[in-house]
Amino acid sequence: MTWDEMQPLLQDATVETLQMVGIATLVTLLVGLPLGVLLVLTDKGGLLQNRPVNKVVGAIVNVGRSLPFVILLVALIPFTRWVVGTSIGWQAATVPLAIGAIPFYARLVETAVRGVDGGLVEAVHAMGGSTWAVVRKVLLPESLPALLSALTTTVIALIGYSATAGTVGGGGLGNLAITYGYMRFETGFMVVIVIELVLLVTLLQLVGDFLSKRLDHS
Amino acid sequence: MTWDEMQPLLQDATVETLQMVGIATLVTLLVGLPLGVLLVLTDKGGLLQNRPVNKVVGAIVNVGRSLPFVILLVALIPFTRWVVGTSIGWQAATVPLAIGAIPFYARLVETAVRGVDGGLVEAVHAMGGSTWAVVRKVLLPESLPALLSALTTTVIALIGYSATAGTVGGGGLGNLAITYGYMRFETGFMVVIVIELVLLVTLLQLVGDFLSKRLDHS
Amino acid sequence: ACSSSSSSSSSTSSADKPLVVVASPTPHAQILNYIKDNLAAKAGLKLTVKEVTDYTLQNPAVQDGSADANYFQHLPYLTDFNKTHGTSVVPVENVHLEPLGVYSKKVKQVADLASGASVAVPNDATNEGRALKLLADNQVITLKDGVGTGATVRDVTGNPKNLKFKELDAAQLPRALSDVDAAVINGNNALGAGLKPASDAILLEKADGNPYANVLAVKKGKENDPRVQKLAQLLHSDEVKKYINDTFQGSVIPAF
Amino acid sequence: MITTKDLTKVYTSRGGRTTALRGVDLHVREGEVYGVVGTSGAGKSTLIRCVNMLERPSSGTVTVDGVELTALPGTEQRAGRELRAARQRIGMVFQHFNLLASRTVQQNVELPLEIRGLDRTARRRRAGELLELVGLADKAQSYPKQLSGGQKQRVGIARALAGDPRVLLSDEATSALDPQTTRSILQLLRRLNQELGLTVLLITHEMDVIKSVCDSAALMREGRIVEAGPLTELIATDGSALARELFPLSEFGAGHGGSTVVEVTFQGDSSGRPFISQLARTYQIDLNILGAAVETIGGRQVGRMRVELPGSHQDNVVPIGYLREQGLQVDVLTENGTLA
Amino acid sequence: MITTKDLTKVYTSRGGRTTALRGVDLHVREGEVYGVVGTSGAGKSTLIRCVNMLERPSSGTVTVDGVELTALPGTEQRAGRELRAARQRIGMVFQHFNLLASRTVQQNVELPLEIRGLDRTARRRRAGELLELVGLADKAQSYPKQLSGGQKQRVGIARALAGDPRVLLSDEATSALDPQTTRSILQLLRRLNQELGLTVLLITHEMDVIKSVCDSAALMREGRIVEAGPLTELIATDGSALARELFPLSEFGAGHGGSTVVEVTFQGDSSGRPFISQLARTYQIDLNILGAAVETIGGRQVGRMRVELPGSHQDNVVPIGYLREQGLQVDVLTENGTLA
Ligand SMILES: Nc1ncnc2c1ncn2[C@@H]1O[C@H](COP(=O)(O)OP(=O)(O)OP(=O)(O)O)[C@@H](O)[C@H]1O
Ligand SMILES: Nc1ncnc2c1ncn2[C@@H]1O[C@H](COP(=O)(O)OP(=O)(O)OP(=O)(O)O)[C@@H](O)[C@H]1O
Ligand SMILES: [Mg+2]
Ligand SMILES: [Mg+2]
Repeated sequence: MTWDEMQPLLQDATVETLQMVGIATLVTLLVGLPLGVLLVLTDKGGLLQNRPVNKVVGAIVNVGRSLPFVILLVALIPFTRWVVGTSIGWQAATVPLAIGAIPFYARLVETAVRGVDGGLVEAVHAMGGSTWAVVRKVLLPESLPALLSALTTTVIALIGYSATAGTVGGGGLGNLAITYGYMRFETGFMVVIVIELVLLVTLLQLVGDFLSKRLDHS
Repeated sequence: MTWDEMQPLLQDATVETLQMVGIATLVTLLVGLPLGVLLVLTDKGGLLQNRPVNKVVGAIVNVGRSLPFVILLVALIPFTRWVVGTSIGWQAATVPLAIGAIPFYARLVETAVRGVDGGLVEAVHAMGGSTWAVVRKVLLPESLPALLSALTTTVIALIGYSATAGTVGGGGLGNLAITYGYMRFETGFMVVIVIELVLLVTLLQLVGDFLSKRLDHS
Repeated sequence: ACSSSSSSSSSTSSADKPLVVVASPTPHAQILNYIKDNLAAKAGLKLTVKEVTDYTLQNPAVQDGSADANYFQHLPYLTDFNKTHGTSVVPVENVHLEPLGVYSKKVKQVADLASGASVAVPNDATNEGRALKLLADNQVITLKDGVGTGATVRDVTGNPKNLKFKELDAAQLPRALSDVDAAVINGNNALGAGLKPASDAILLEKADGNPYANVLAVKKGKENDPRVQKLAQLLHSDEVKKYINDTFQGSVIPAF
Repeated sequence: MITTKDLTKVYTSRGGRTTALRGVDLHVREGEVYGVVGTSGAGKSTLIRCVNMLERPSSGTVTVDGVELTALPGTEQRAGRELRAARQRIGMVFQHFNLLASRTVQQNVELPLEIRGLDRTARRRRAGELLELVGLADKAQSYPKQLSGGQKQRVGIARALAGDPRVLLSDEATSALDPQTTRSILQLLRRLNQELGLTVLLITHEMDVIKSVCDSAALMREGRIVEAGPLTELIATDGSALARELFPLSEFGAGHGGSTVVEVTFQGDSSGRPFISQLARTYQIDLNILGAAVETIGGRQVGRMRVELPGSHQDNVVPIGYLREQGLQVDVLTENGTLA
Repeated sequence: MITTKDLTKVYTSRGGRTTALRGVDLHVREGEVYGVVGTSGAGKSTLIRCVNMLERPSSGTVTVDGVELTALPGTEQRAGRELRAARQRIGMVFQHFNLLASRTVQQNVELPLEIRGLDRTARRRRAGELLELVGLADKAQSYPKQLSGGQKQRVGIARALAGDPRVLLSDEATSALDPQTTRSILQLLRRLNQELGLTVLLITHEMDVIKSVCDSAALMREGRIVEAGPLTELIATDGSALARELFPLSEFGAGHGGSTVVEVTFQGDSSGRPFISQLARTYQIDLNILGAAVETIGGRQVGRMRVELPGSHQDNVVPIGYLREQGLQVDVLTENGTLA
């Protein structure tokens, strides 16, 4: 394949990847963050200790993490259709992507939030702060650098996952690499895409690391 | 499909999954752990500050994380053949599984090790301890609970990845769910496998959490 | 996205809307894209091609209106799918056939396979059954009576050579060729990997009377949508036949 | 203001149970500065943490400002609304600062005000005032990790005072501070105590802190309060371990051979009289003051003095008798300096 | 044993530079216990951290035990072999303990011995001894989080001593300890100092610590040493800020109306003489001791005494002259108690 033939494909795929990953990241953040915090709060010894809720949320998160992505994708078709109105295309791909990434991020959030010094939680308690105040003033801001690192990890994992978006016609770079490089044996094209992917991921990692360190005052 | 037909398939697949994931986990631990520690040590302000090494290792880790799994699998065929003598079967699947999981675990290790209080590193320095002593006496033992959590996360991710092992005839539960439950529409069978997967993952998570808390004296 | 699903379900008012076709990337989408780029404008057809690698999703997409037509499957698979899923997707026209072949780096003909030799077959539902049927038709193995297109290696009842079957991803088969004694490979994958079906295969599917021709399919009731008809005509045009023959050189053959 | 009744606290952990409090009755009056001292591990921190329910007592009651906190709903992890309201009137300074690393010094001080829902300008003003008070106005925009230990502790103090509490709990707030800073912090506490009636319960290891700001004090040992009361009373108590701690004489010299060394303790009533010079004049002897710790507490002189009298114990029976007549407590030491 | 020459240290961070040390010349002799005091933020911790190179000085030299540490290869993050060897002879107690949460108390104490490569039995024995010394033998198998603040600090002290160091650096090691534990730790340090010639450089805010164990002391202010020397010399120095800190008289009473209050300072040479009683007998006056802080340091009595003489200043010119003749420093206070 010549460069002229490649270029429009690459361009479209890049845009698709960014769209899919961008939207899925947003959803992951909005859902995974509270879920992760909830896992910490409801755990034994947590501020909202609640074994049943903890077990149920934990189980849901584990289901999300253990299912092969394709199975998840199929299982979600009715839901996907309800949300985005179609079961194919990049819009449809964002739904399983987000659903797959949410539990992943939630576990990372859990680890990050657990890392916050208990003394700080006590300090807010001593001031008469509510659980909500503890979450907002201590748990989230104090773990922010770690939360950001976790988000970087998740976004990069999403880029990896998004290769599977081709299954539902989602397109994107990963899918392009698979259809051309893997199924059509266009090795040169595959190498180009891989390089682009690596650059993208490296850039993300650099930005994530920079922000994370920038926010870290400890 | 009847239960009698299912049973041997399930049994084989379970053994295959455990073999693949077990060996891949071992390799991931052996390679990912030092790699993650190296990332921390060679970072700016680290004990072995070395920008070039840090950048190179970081880049390799990112490559590993950003490639679609199938591409990684194809790219690794010569290496796989060299290591296990064949490019098909569950043995062959462990190689890309481990190679895919190593960078993932390495990044989690990096985050965990960064969480160790700098004061403790100083304490060992003040005792005249070498960098190696710092790693062995402080960084690893102090982050052990977090390292273990990270390993749990990685093993569970590996179980998810291992569904892709079917590509090279690796078998395993995930692949069984895809080929029978998904492609041949044996929904009942798929549900059974999904339940088994969820149980497996939940068990792993429970054991991982228990050990991690057990080891946490802070 | 919501508008596309509602519009495609009311076929009459949508004559000037683009026709959305989901297709597997090779060779289906390639053929469609050739039409889209070279023939569609002339015929007054607006065509949107969506490449979907996972064929289990393509019939549901047509059924629920996410797409107007699909082009990826052969008739046995479609019939089977409608039966198990209660869908009502119907074939419009046969388009092409991808002849399956047995390849080997070790032997010159199937009969030379040693006892206990390893044979790789595709692991997906449409191709695995077809690969086994090819072997069964050539008396290498025997299959359980009445298994349809969905046969798997577990349905092998007679295996005189005691062949060891390895189920692999279809695209992985050419790559694994040196690790097995023989592999059953789809035409398009063989070609992509530089194998020439006509000369390299030690056993090849026959074209005539082959039920595995890939079809253009739509939801029942849309067969007469003028846009569908236009596409069907274009698929059967001489240009397309020439394109298929030139591009795929025997690994994909026109079935019209 | 703060009353605990029969407070006990048992920690259970793998490996066993530790009883940190074994029936503590504490009574701190309104507007009082109350010091708690005791050996390491005596249960001081546990006691103070029970006062604002950071640690739920195993049994017993805690009443602060008329509210029985132990009766309020909530767990250790999750306080009910009433307990939270009560806590807003209790400031706390932690032994290990517990400053938020993600916030600047000023934002740390503003935290309790945010929790109370004050608006930005009011918060900023109040934080500014307090940082001025603790001498850290120039560090307002620094992050905790850029501060020295003492500076961190001062931020903690400012934060505890930000919410205008009625009660201040302080766990070794001045341990990491130099005497000068300690003094200024104590003066600040004293002033707030006098002007606003702030009640202060503080833990300290520094007897100087007790002497200079506390009205009352308690001595803890192995989970119990073994001595407690107003300072003046404690000092007047015979054999008070606290009084001995407050005026330690262990470093005092032992005198020369052939002389008698006595330790004179005066407890706020007799030292107005110039007994040393009277003794010298009456018996025409040369007294040598080996060591002395005399201070004026609450307008009365209290303290101890180690005095060397020439001649043997026998020779000094009369002068010693004279001192005892004056109402002074006199202990005769042996030659090697310990109590006979 | 420890010598620093023109040591400076500048911290640079976002938001600016902080100069923590501005040319510090410190000289600690072998076998000496040397105290550093100073206000919060004066640079004490920075100084002590520069001594074992935990903080690389911006300029200047540090020599410990004859080795110029600043000349040894290595960075702040990575010490060369020689520096590591030198550090094994320097124990350090941290202000914030820095105990490993993953290790039991005993394993924490064993850590420096592991680094030195001692075998298990030797380590265990030595750790046991040290825990006995600091009174924590029963907590050997506990984890740091189960300890009180003071207990943690004692583990830190045991750990610092485990490797038989020649030099001990201590950053407020006793700040979190009660006086009794402090005393026992200080006695331990003193003993190690006398028996093994251990050199100790300690930071403290407690003047009592300086008085009871230090041979020499330095006062830091804003990154500089403003006063330093042997304690006895410091005390004899007129207007010494350190001496004033060591013997503060601010709490002493002011006397009654119609009398004269004088402050007598004796500096280790004159107090062997019973001047108070001599004064009383010679001039037949009744002296009232309002306050006194007299101690025996290094075998000499030193301190201050606030004495009330009957009558006006005029009336007391002769007695005051007598005291001055004895070599005592006498300051006459006005009626309200401040220096005239
Ligand atoms: N890592 C750092 N970055 C920037 N400034 C610092 C850092 N560490 C200390 N400082 C500043 O250097 C000065 C000296 O700090 P240092 O810790 O030596 O004080 P200190 O005398 O030990 O005080 P304290 O008695 O409160 O412990 C302080 O003004 C402090 O804010
Ligand atoms: N979380 C805990 N789990 C188990 N035991 C504990 C815990 N916290 C404290 N203890 C134990 O309870 C006792 C009292 O501890 P506390 O912290 O109240 O002592 P303290 O008087 O404040 O001592 P210090 O002066 O050293 O700070 C100690 O023996 C300590 O080991
Ligand atoms: Mg305490
Ligand atoms: Mg300090």
